[in-house]
Amino acid sequence: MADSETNLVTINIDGNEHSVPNGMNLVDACESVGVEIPHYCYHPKLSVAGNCRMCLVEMGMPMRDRATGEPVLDDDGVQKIGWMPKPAIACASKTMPGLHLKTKSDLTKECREGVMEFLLVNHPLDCPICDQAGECRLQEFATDYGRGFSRYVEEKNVKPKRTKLGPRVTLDDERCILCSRCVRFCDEIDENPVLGFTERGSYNTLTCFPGTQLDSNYSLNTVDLCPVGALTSTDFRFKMRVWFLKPTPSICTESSAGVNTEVWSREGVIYRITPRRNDLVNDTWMADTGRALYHQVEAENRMKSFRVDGNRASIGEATQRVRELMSVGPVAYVGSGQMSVEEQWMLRKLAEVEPGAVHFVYHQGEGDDRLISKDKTPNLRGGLLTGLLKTLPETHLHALRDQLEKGEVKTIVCFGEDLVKAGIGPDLLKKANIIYLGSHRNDTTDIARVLIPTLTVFERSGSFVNQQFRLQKFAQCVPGPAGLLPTTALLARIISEIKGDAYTAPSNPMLWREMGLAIEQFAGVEFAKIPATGLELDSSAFAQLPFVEEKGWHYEPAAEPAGAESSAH
Amino acid sequence: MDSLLLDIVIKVIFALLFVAVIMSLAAYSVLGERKVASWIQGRVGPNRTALPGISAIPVLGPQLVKLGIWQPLADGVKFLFKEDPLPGHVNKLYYCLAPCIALVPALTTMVVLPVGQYMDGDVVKPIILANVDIGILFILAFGSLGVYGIVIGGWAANSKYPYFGGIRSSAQMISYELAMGMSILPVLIWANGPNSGLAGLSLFNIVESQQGMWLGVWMPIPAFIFLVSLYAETNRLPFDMPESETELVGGFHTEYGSFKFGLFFVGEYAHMVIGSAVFTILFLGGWNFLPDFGIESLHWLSDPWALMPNWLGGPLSVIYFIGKTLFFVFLFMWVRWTLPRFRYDQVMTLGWKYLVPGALICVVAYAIIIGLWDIAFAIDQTPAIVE
Amino acid sequence: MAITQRRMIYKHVDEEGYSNDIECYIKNGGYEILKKAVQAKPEDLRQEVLDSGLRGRGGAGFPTGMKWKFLDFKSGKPIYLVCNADESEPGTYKDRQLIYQDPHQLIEGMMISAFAIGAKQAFIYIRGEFINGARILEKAIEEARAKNFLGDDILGSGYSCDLVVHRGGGAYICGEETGLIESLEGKRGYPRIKPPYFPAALGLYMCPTIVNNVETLCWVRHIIELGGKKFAEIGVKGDSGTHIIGVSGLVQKPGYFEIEAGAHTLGEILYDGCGGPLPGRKFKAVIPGGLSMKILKWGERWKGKHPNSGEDYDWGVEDIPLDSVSMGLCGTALSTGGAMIMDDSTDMLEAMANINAFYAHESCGQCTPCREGSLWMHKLSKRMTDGKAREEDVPLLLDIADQIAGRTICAHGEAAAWPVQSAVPKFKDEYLDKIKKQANGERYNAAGFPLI
Amino acid sequence: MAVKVVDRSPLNFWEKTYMPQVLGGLKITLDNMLRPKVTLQYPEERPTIPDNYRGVPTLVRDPNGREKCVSCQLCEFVCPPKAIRITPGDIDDSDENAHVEKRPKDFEINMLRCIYCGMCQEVCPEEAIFLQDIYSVSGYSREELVYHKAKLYELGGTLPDQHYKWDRKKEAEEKVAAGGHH
Repeated sequence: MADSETNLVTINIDGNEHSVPNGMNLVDACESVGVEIPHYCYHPKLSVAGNCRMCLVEMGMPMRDRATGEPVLDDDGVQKIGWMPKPAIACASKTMPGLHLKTKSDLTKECREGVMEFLLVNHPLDCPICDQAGECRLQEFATDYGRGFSRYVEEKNVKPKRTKLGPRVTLDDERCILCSRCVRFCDEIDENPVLGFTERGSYNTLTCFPGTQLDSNYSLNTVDLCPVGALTSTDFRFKMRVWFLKPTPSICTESSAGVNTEVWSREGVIYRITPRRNDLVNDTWMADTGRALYHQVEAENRMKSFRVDGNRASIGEATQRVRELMSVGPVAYVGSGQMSVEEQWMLRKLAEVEPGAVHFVYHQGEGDDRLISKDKTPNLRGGLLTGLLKTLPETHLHALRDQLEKGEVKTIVCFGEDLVKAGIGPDLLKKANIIYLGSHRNDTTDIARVLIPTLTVFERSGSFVNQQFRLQKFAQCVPGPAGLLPTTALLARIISEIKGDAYTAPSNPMLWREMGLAIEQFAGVEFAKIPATGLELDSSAFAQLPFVEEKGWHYEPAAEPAGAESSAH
Repeated sequence: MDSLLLDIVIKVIFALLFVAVIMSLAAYSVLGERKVASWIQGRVGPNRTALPGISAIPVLGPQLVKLGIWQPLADGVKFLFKEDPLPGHVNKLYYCLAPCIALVPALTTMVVLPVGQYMDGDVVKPIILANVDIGILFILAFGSLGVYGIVIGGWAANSKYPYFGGIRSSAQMISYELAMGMSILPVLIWANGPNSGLAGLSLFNIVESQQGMWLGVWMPIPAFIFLVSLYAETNRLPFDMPESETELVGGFHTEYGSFKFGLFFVGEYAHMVIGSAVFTILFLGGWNFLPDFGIESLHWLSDPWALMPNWLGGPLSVIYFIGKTLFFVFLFMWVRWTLPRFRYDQVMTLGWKYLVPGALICVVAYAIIIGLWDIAFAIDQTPAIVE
Repeated sequence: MAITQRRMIYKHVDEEGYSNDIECYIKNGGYEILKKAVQAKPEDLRQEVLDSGLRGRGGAGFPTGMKWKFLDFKSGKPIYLVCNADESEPGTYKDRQLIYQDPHQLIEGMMISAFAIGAKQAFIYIRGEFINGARILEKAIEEARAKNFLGDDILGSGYSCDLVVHRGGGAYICGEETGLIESLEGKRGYPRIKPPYFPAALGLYMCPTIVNNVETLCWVRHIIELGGKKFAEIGVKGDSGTHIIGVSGLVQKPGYFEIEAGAHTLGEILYDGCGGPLPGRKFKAVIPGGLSMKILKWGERWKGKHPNSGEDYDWGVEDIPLDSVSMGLCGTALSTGGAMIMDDSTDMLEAMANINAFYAHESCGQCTPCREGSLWMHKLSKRMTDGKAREEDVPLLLDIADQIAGRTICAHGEAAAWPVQSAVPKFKDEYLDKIKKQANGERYNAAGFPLI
Repeated sequence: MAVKVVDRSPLNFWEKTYMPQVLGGLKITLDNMLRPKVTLQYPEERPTIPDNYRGVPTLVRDPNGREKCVSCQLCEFVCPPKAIRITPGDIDDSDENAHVEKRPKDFEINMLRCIYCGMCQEVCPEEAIFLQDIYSVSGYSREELVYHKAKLYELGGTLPDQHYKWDRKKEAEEKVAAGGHH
């Protein structure tokens, strides 16, 4: 791969010379220089099937005399181009020096019109009810490359509709254009070959093999792959037309894999989450479980108001109470891997103003060796980088429990962690004043003295550091509930309350300027300039730490996993 | 005493009857105005107001509704029951007084208005409340009081537009008062002329004097001047300077509402009715049926009422008179929806530069003509004064 | 004039007293060539085949020696030999006769070929419907294995190659070599895209593979027997050897004839060999080499200069010599030699509708043009035969065919398009006439009979 | 540019009096007054509304009583004043129209916002929304003037066209279910 990236070759597309990597797929190569070659079956992450025939173009190579190998020149002394007699599919071809392409010739146009017409003859007129409408390649290419009218007057084929392929995927066979992307995904990526075609010719029908169903945790990727509306997400089905939805780049918080996502919302309501391509993290894939995370925004146990001693309070009253409680006695902090790097940095600043030990909970669960890692928080490494943690935390807060039992801690400031679940019994917890900042209610919030509601990942912006020590930004997708502030602003307010100085809400770029100066690994990082694909940070300082993550897609653990060791606790 | 009392009672009843007739004529003129306006504009006009009970009568009821017969009733009731606002910034006394002043003169003038005739033996007598000798002067005097209502109303409202309306009104009315008064002089000369055999300014006499020929025919120019002045006096288009809603919102009555406005409104129409009646009397031979050209054998043509018994002749003469009057009321409306409003300077020009000199010339001319007439057909006869 | 047959491949076909067991074959000189061949060098054998100029007999007519030359010997992966016995082209039945009557000729040819290309495993992919053929072959293989003509250490040469029979599921597309390979691998019979999946490099199980027709593999035996150069002298330049012409359809005596390439014209075969048209009828059209070839119409003429002889020619349908070169000059191909004859009682619209029905049914459904186009053509021509045609359907049909040919992974696209592409211009008047008459409510062509 | 000379000849005597013009005017108004009236007695008599009139947008059913709207939300998208709001929903499998799969759970048109431009009708791929002949919209509250699905169907009624796209689809499905395709 490396040398193909450095080896540039010149190819000629429609008379223009372009420099592209050698051996690159022609569809990708053309796209990289801004020439669109329409395609259905081709997908950069899947094997080439070459069956849709949409990417037919005219190809030619400079002519050479067969016997002598000398270039054949035309009357003007220019090397003749030996055009192939038939159009060829671009997706099954690679770039090579001197390749000539015609993507706008009459023959190419005629081929595309022909293929579009064929694809449409048995495609139902379902656009008004089809969830794909608006992001449907068939619609797009029909307008861009189609003939504009149909000559088809026969009856259309009838195939099964509303087939439940699995718990999350619904299939409409009539809309299927048999590109086989989903089949190839299941075979090659998911390695769970359950999809296949039955019947023959135009009656081909996509089905699961007998006795199987499409129930893999990656099944919804087939929906993303489907260029038409044949495979639809049962969750998103008929919820909203996509042209109303606004995509916002975000990061999946399901695990430390840091899957790049797009969150699709309309008027402050999230309707679906799809993967965002990042070839260094998740390619174009995402787990189904991560797609359901947006339900937490509207969850029933969401906290929406500030509370002091169980009563509703204003933010001013709450911060005042926080100051009072923090001055009672020794303070302990329970940070979280759910916090963004910026929030962790603010926590560190708070811990400097009002000194106290910072504890983390190591959330470990099942990984699938793909895009779900064993660490169930998105930003544990952020805690290490910001200096909140010196070493990997434990799965339970034993140290804090011991301190509580000894009465060495009077106040706990907890950031979204359920302390009861983390191994501290409710009775013990009641000995301390608990200040809880979090988005949802749990057992700890019942005990807490001060409740400060925070925003979910969809409602705030910031950055996470994933298992590869890759710093990735997420943007605010929807506005949070009225009156709620980002955690960075809340912490700044508490700090100024304690210090007694004027409060200003910190911005992320501002915090990054501070962090860039204070933290070695962050030196030179500007928030606005963190690339969409993330920024790999220097992880050498933590190379020896036994992280629990195991090998997954695009991830190789640097040190031995700590799974066995830590689960002994 | 009994006969006096009886006389008084009869007069009171008669007066009430008069008021009722004039007022309902005024009210129905409003309806007439709306209907005529509609018809001229290709519309239908008010045809919705229904009176419970009567409107349920088959055929007739709906027909009446269609004619809008009940509309004035509804309007009146509405005026009565609407809230009567009294703006805080007005001069309250004059503000309240003005509408009364506007209406009262119109009603007062009817006292001297003969509306028909009846036979008292062989003597023809007018149907009139008060057959005073100076009837026409009385009418002129009282009629010109109407301007006070407008001026006071406009001034008392203490607001720009009514004030303008009032000022304009006073100027206009004074201007046309002159032409009006002078345009009548030939009539009076004629009526008291030697050949009429009558004397005095009684309106009855003026009517009687027109049995040979209606004066409008003899004297078209004074009749025209009188008519034009009448329009100006009643503030009707094309002389509605005091109201001119496009310029002055509503003119003098901008600040008025409810019943007070109603009074102004009815006053205007009462003026119109009275004015029409006066014109009929002065120039159109009153209740005289048709001119008899002074031929004795054709006298029945001018005065058929005298040949009939009183119970028939009297009412018929009244009805005929009202008919003529109503025609002029209609003319008012017809002209209103035909001619556009004059500019204010045009109003003044017309009044002072054409009508007043014209009227003066007429006075002189007719004085000479009638004088010459007298000399030519000198009839040595003492004019009889009808009591 | 009688037809001069030159029976080489079919030497023992229909021979009195010849049976398909190994004893009979050996008695007639069988497996002698194999014995000779395993002593030779494989490169020499391949050169012989290349020299012979043998064209593949599966229909496409690609030179066999060339195909073998392309084989990737350097990859280190095992090489496979596959015999394509999926003879499902309508009108073609030459291989069946070979398998049924002379299976050992095939086995001998295959073993020589396998030795020549160094294959350690050979397959016979036989059409699912040929149940008896599969049994005969299996029996023959057992017999040959018992005599060590295949299996381990063949005839003591140290060369081992096993041969198995694989029965197909009965799909036309599995006669396409990459479709066949997929099917042989146990998958759905989808032809593969070329590039990159040339069987000579990435064939069966992604290993170098040679797929040859039954007849072609039989010819290898004869080429080795005769020597490549000598073999090349048989027939005409560019098409050596003999051809089996299998005539079916509306002639008096349908049957097959093995003739030297170019030795006879089509007319000679039809009139002299098959006895001419049925009484009172006239020939109308012929599809010369299996259903997928372009149709020829009686009354057409072709003129030009023949590349072999250098002479001018002026041929009607009867005058075309039966060799690949001449057929190519007439815009069609000899292909498998299964000629289908239609006479004036045939309703050409029905015939075309029937052809379209076949291809619509047999399309694998992988590539869009063939999948949708073949069914569209089927539905359209079905509607035309139902009397609901419009005049614009005729050019539409041609246009659909034009949109298919040359734009698919395998040759099925061409196969489906060519009959229409050739028939529509040639019989357009007949189609339009029928459409018009049907629109007027007349019954068209009482002599014709419905085919679908 | 051609100069047009306007005739400004002095007025003669009669013209100066304006009387002929005044009398002419009176004649015109009198003629008008006597002409037959064409006024429509509005609430009882209604004008004939032309077919292409753009009144209140309504939803229609097909002659079989099926809701034509499939909640594709194109009208919501195209509506310039954003007066339309659709809540999409699916059709239960037990419904006889289950083959249509989708219909609006609610369909709101805010008549206070609607500008009667007719773009919803133009954009509708299912011919389900029509601006019909209703032109007098009134109500006592804002909420009342947000028309919901039931009201819109009540106003819209049935569209008697012969567009049985979905019925034909259902027939084809049933045919295939009964006989298979090949």
